Amino acid sequence: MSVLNILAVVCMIAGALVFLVGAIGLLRLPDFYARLSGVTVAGALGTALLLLGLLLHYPSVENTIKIGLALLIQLATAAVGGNAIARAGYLTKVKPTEITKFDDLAGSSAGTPAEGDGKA
Amino acid sequence: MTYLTWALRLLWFPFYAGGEIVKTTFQVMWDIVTPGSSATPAFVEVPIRATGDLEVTMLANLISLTPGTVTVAVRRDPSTLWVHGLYVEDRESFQKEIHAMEDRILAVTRPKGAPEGAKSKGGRS
Amino acid sequence: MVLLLLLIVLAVTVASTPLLNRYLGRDSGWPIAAVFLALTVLVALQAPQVLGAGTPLEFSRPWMPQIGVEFSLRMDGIGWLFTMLVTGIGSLIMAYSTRYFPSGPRLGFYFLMSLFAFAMTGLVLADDIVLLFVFWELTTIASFYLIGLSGPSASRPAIRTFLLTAMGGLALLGAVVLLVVRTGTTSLSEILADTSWTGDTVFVSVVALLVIVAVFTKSAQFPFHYWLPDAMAASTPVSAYLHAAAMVKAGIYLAMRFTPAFGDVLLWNVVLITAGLITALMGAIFALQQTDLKRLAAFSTVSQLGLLVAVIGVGTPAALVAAAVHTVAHALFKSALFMVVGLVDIRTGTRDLRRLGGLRHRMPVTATVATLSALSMAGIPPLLGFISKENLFESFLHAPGPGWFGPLAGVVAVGASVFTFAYSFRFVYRTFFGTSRSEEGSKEAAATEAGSGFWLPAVTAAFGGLLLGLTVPALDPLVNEVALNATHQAADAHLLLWHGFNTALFMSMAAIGIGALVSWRLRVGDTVAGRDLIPFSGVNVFEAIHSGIIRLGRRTGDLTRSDSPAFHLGAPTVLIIALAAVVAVFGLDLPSPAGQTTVGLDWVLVGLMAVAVLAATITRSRMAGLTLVGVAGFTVALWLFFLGAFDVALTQFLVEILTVVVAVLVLRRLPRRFHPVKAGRKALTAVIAIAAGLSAGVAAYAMTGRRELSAAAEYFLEHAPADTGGTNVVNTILVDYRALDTFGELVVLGVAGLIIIAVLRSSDLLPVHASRQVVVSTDNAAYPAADNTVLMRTVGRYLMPLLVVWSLYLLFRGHNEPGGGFIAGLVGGSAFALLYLAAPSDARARIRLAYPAIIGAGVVVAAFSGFLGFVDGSFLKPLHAEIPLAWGDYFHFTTAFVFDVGVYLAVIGVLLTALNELGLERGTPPGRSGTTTAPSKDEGDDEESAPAVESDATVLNGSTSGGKR
Amino acid sequence: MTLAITIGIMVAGGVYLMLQRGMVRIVLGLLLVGHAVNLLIMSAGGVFRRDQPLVGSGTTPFMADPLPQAFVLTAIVIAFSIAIYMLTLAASGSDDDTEDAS
Amino acid sequence: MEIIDIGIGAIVLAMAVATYRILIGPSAADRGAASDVVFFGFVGLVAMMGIRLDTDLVVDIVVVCSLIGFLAALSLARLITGGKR
Amino acid sequence: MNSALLPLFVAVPLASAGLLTFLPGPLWLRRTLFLAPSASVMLAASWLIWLTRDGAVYAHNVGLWPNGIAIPFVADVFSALMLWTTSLLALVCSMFAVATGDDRKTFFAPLVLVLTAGVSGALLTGDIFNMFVFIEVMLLPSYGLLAMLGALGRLRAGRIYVTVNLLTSTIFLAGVALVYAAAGTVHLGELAGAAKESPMVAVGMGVVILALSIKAAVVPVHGWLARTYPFASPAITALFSGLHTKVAIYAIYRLYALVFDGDSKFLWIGVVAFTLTMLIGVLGAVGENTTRSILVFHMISQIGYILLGVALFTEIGLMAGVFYLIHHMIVKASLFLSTGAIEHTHGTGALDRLGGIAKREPLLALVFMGAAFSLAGLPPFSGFVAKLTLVIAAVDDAQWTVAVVMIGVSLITLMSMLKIWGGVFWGRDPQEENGDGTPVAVGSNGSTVTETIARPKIKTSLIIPGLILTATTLCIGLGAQVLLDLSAQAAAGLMDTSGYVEAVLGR
Ligand code: NA
Ligand code: NA
Repeated sequence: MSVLNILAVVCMIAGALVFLVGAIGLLRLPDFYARLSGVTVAGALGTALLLLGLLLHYPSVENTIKIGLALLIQLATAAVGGNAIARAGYLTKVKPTEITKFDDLAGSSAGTPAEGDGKA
Repeated sequence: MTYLTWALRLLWFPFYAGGEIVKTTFQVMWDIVTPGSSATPAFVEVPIRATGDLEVTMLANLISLTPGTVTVAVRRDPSTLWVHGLYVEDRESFQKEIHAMEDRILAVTRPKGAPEGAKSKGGRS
Repeated sequence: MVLLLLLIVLAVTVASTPLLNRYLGRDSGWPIAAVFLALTVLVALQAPQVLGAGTPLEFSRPWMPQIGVEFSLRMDGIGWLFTMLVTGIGSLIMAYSTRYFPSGPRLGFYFLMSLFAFAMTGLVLADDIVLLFVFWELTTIASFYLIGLSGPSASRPAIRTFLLTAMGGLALLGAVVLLVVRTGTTSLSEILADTSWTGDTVFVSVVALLVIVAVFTKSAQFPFHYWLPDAMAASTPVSAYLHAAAMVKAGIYLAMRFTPAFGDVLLWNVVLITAGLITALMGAIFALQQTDLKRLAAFSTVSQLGLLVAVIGVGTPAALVAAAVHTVAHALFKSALFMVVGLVDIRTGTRDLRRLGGLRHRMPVTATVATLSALSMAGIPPLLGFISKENLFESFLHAPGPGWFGPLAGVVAVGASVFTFAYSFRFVYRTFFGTSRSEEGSKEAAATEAGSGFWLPAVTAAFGGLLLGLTVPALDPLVNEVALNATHQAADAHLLLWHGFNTALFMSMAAIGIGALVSWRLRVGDTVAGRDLIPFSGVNVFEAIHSGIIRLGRRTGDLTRSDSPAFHLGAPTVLIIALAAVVAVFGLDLPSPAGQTTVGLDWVLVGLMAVAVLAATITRSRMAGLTLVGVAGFTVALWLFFLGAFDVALTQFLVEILTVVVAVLVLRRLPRRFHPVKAGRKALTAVIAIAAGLSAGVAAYAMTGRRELSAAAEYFLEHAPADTGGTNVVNTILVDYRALDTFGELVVLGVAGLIIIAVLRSSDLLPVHASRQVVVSTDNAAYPAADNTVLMRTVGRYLMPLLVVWSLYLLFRGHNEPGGGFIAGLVGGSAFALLYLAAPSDARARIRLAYPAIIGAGVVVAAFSGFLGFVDGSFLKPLHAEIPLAWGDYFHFTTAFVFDVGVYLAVIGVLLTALNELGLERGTPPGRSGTTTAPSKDEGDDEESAPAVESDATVLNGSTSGGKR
Repeated sequence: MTLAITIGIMVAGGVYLMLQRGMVRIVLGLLLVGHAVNLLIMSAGGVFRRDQPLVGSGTTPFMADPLPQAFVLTAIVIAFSIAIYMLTLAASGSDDDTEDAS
Repeated sequence: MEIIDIGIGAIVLAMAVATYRILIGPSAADRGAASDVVFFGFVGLVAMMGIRLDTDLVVDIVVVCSLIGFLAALSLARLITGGKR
Repeated sequence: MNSALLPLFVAVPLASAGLLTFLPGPLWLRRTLFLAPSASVMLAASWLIWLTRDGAVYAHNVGLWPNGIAIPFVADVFSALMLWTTSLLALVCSMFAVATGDDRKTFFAPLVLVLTAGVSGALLTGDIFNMFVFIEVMLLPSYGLLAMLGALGRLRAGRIYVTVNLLTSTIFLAGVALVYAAAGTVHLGELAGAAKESPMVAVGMGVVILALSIKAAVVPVHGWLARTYPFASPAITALFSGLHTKVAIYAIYRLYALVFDGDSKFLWIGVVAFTLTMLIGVLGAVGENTTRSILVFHMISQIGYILLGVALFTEIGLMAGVFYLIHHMIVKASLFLSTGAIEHTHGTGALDRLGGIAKREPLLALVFMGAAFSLAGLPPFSGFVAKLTLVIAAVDDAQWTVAVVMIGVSLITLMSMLKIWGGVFWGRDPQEENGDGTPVAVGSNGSTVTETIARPKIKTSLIIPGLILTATTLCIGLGAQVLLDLSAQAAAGLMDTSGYVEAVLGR
């Protein structure tokens, strides 16, 4: 087993543990909006470490490009997905926890109607 | 000269973003694994200077990628994000953190770097 | 050849009825009668051979050699007798019909009557038992339609008659089959000559009973007698021919025919005699009760047939002689009587005895005919009926069985004859004597004699009876031959009007005397007329059974009359469980496992699956249900990874995602929660589910993994690269070895797209369900779609090219590494899904490609690559070519790749279909406007009214790439 | 053994869902049963050989049977086709409910 | 049993936890968020299987998965809002 | 013949279907593309019957891969007969659809073509997994055809139809998996006799046959058929009745003969199940009140008859079964088409809302009557020969109960046919029954429609398809020896499968 291989396994196990903690966050965090952070923990750092581990295990130029690409895509899509779900939650009036300090979004102005947005 | 520093900023950005992600991840993880919660959540309106689709998207995504914050809504004109923060001490300090991120992003998306006086433009003065 | 000629002439007659009808209308009866008459003469000319020399005419051709059935005909004495009746009486009736009906076309009548004559002739000539059955059924069919011709009110009687006689036919079929299987031949004469089966008491009894049922139904014997009066709904010529002279005689014929086999079977004797005499007595009494002339004649027929059946049951040569004579006598007097009924009916407009009377002055010929026939029927000398009656009495006295049986039979027969005399008298007296019972000036009162064309046939029949009575010894050869054929014993009968004083004569005298007394003094007819002597009628019994069967049928249908898919899915499931249980109970000899199938890590997947499935079953949220089943799907994909099936795992994963994408398009139209289910049903379904799971699990464990690598697998692993040029063995199986499977699969996929479009065109999507209409807060910045979708659109803009490139990459390399047309197509399709999802409005999301055409093109391309294979000798045989590349390498090209392109196109087409058809609000359907308000409208998604593909696949505006917007 | 248990679990869950009310749950149940049968096909090849059948990679004696994999791939696509059609049926007409009352 | 199996076990446990969250909700949005975790878990597991099964073919698969998985999240978000974009 | 051409039975209709999805062309061209494949399949099948009439078996390894590796396409006289009949029905039903205008509905033509291609594939293939695929190819278009055309309840029926069929296909696939697990092959030639030797193969194949029995609507899994078929459009019901359950029946015959080698151990199960099917089906029929639901229940009953041939598994039983199968496909379709013509024209098939049609439509009445009598087994139609040979086969095998049930059932069959006849063709038209001859119709919602509605005349083009089929049943009945010969040859091929095995494996 080479050093890289050991590093790879370490990376992966670390990633898996981060991931698990993020998932546990789904249970422990107080409200939907907070739980989204648990999702991000798993989806960003957790997944990233796992992909990194994979790259360390199979280091090659081709794999570097591919895994780099995969990581970039993963992060970008996870973020957009998180945003989409957060927004969906807010639109459907998912109650924030009572300890929420304030909500600037409530009653916020939607701005000038943009093209393609119909009559809203 | 500008382009050289831009290239450097560009190369450094992933490390900056990675660092932010790691930092905030550990903050949230700590909160998860320890009993109780130190959360002080709030929805914060954050006026931003980023204008192009790419800039807005990068900023919003970076916010979403760092655990503890998530972009909930976007407005293009005037450019504004509404962000849910898990650890919000007060509105201004939170906006400042976001603007710090925005600076890093504008420094990458604009060869000339982020414009000075970030807070003066869109802040709730 | 005479026999064949007979049938051919009759068939030609049937075929020519449309032509005759067109030119002659009701007068078609004349030429037909002429043909029948000619045939009668032809048959009569055969008498020297058939009756004189005793040599039957025969004809035979193979028909269904596989089961030994032949088209064979045979005319012996019995056959000759009945053929004469069919053609002779037929000739009279056809002539009579020309005046019975008002002028006008009579196609149905003449067609069916000639068809009947054809069938009846075939029946009595058939020497193949199957052929006999065929003609037997044909007569039933002809009768059915002839009754039905009389209009709507006749339809029920026709159906009743048909069903009852068909039942008899089926009994006959049973007998036929038993005999054919037992004797190994279908030849009637061989079967009857074969003694091997007549010794087997059980067998012979069963066959005899079946034949008896056939005889009884056809010849209207108790307890099946009631159909005959019912059938009087038919027109009078039909009744005269079918229900008096010919068809009902089919039963008599059959009984005579089978006498060689059953004549000395006691069961046969007893049942025939008993039922026959009961029928005779009962029919006579009922006849006496009637006020309708035609019903009187019908019951009289029942009664006379009873006598015939009973005497055949006696089974001696003398009895058969009697039967033969009475058959002839009855045919003549009964057809004449029916014709009289028709004459009276047509001339007076009624058949009601209570309104008729005194017609002898105004209709003298008819009266004469009626009197002659009635005298024959009543058994008065010197008519033929007298002679036959004498012979009947004589035969009954010698009936087999215990000593008292014969005399008792004789007494009952005399009793029946007493009533016969009475109703015959009543028939004639009440119609033709006395004075008219109708008011002056009514049609009845003013009726006059019909033209000679109308009454001549009746006169012929009636005088025939007289003539034959006077010259009765002429019948000797006939009746002796019949008796010989029927009993295989010589009868040596000498028919005479005067036999001297003997028992039979006394019986006759007693019958006539008492009959006269009863008629004259007691006016029994009027006394018993209209009374219900039996508390139920055959028709009622029939209808009760009929509706009982229908009720039972309804109940049977109710067993499965459920529109719940669960019900129809449950039945097969339970059946499978039962199969598993049976196998488990009986056990299987299982080989030992061929290897270690369990790896420790597998257990995590088991756990994950258990959690996902359990959660999926208990949740009531539709969204949770969908995602939890999705989790199970992911777990399956992971399993596939664990099992070394990367292509499959990837496919499974992609399909899972796309299923979610499509399902969401649908789920948003439905309530948020599943329909509630009662606890009892939950428990029941849980029990079934657990049993099913147990069966599947045990089967999977016990019945797999117990052999080494299959020969085919070894072949694939060893030869795939050499055979196909590909190293990804799974892919080579898909596009090379088993390309046909894949072709089918791609068609299935493509068709799914087409039917989605077709069904939605025909039915419209659900409006978004009321309880589904999510309350969305609109008063904040998260609401506007255009601004808030900017993130996904921006990311999508960069992802799109990647998806396209990656999809092509996967397409090209599939042959060697995971990938291939299907996976590539899914990735490519995902690009469109992304476009759809990230669009700020439905209008922007619409993809303007003619996706049905893409599907079709996929199929055509795949088929085309298949056709290319014929160059090398087989459909879908991949062709290979090494294409030199600029940099000196070679690109290995194979038509399997073209095939893969076809797959790719179909997949893309289907995904586009799903997104566009399910994902977009369609134009409000006509007739439903205003009832639905899709929330997307409220939310500002502007609606374009022109759908992308409106007409059926004729629009191909594929120039606009979705990626450009 | 593990695969058999998985199959059992999926069939049980699938059958349960399939026998409930409403087209969507029936579809989900049928999907689960379909997946289970796909795993059964994999199992039929003998799951003690788990190397993927790519000639040149892995060691031939441990390569999995490729034929069931091809079967499953075909079956997945067919099931997917029917699934999206069934979902269309669920969304057509008046409701996805399949019964008048539970 | 290899060391990496610990990681695999952890991820599967995480997926199971997320599955539980899908079940209990309470909001549709919670379910959507939790399904995201399941999906990420899948990608992570595929990566780990690459080491476990000793093949780098999983790299391509990971790329495809991250490309496509996005669709599920966006779709579910649409479902949460009842189709509102 | 070059047996490499066998796949064309599948490929040509599919290619034509593909073209029809996007070919703009004029209507006549599209109709040609629609009708020509079935017609040519029928011609080719006739030729195939001619070639195989003496027991020859033609086999081709698709793609020319080695024996046992390739998917074989096999044609013997049995499959050739089935091909001929299915293509005849496809052609005739397509003609009917052209007459009703159904063929102009979205994708109707390509869907029907795919359906027939699937049928041909399932009939020709010598590989059970491939059979699964082609059964799906046959089913998918059917799912659409059922739900896109037809009566009010068609969507609900469509749901039952698709879910039951999917479950059944899944069960089929599970059986295939078990067979492969036990035998290591799905190739019918290699599987010959396997179930007789290996109980594991027998169980797997048993599951397959059970799935096919569900598809064939054998009691007790017949309910779905009665709740779905009546809701399709008449042409589609006719097509389905002729094709779908019959392919399943064909497969049961083929698989039991090949893989079980006619093992007598299990025959009693079939005897019991199929006898019940005859009985329950006919009782269900007689209890119904619309033309099509009566006919559909009959189908179930007749499926019992047909399958008894294989349950007897004697030379004469198989011959009778094959003969019955061919006869039934033709007759049933004819009945559906002739009642369908009424339904299409008068808008209802309810017995109490029709009447007196025989007088107004004598030709149609003749067409219906011939087929109805044939169905009930009356001479001189093919149904008589079918019933006779089957009863002989049952008696020959000493299956007394079966024989008695068969005969009894045929009486109830006649009874229900007469129910239709009396309700629709004879009797009074309820539209004319309102007193003084002012026709009054009852609207679908029960309200009385006041305007006079004259019964329209049924188009001849709607009658001709049924006429063709009724004429065929008459011809088959009169010239029974031809089909009996072919059926006997088919039976011989099923009794002794060595010819088949030799053709697909070269040994
Ligand atoms: Na975040
Ligand atoms: Na009626």
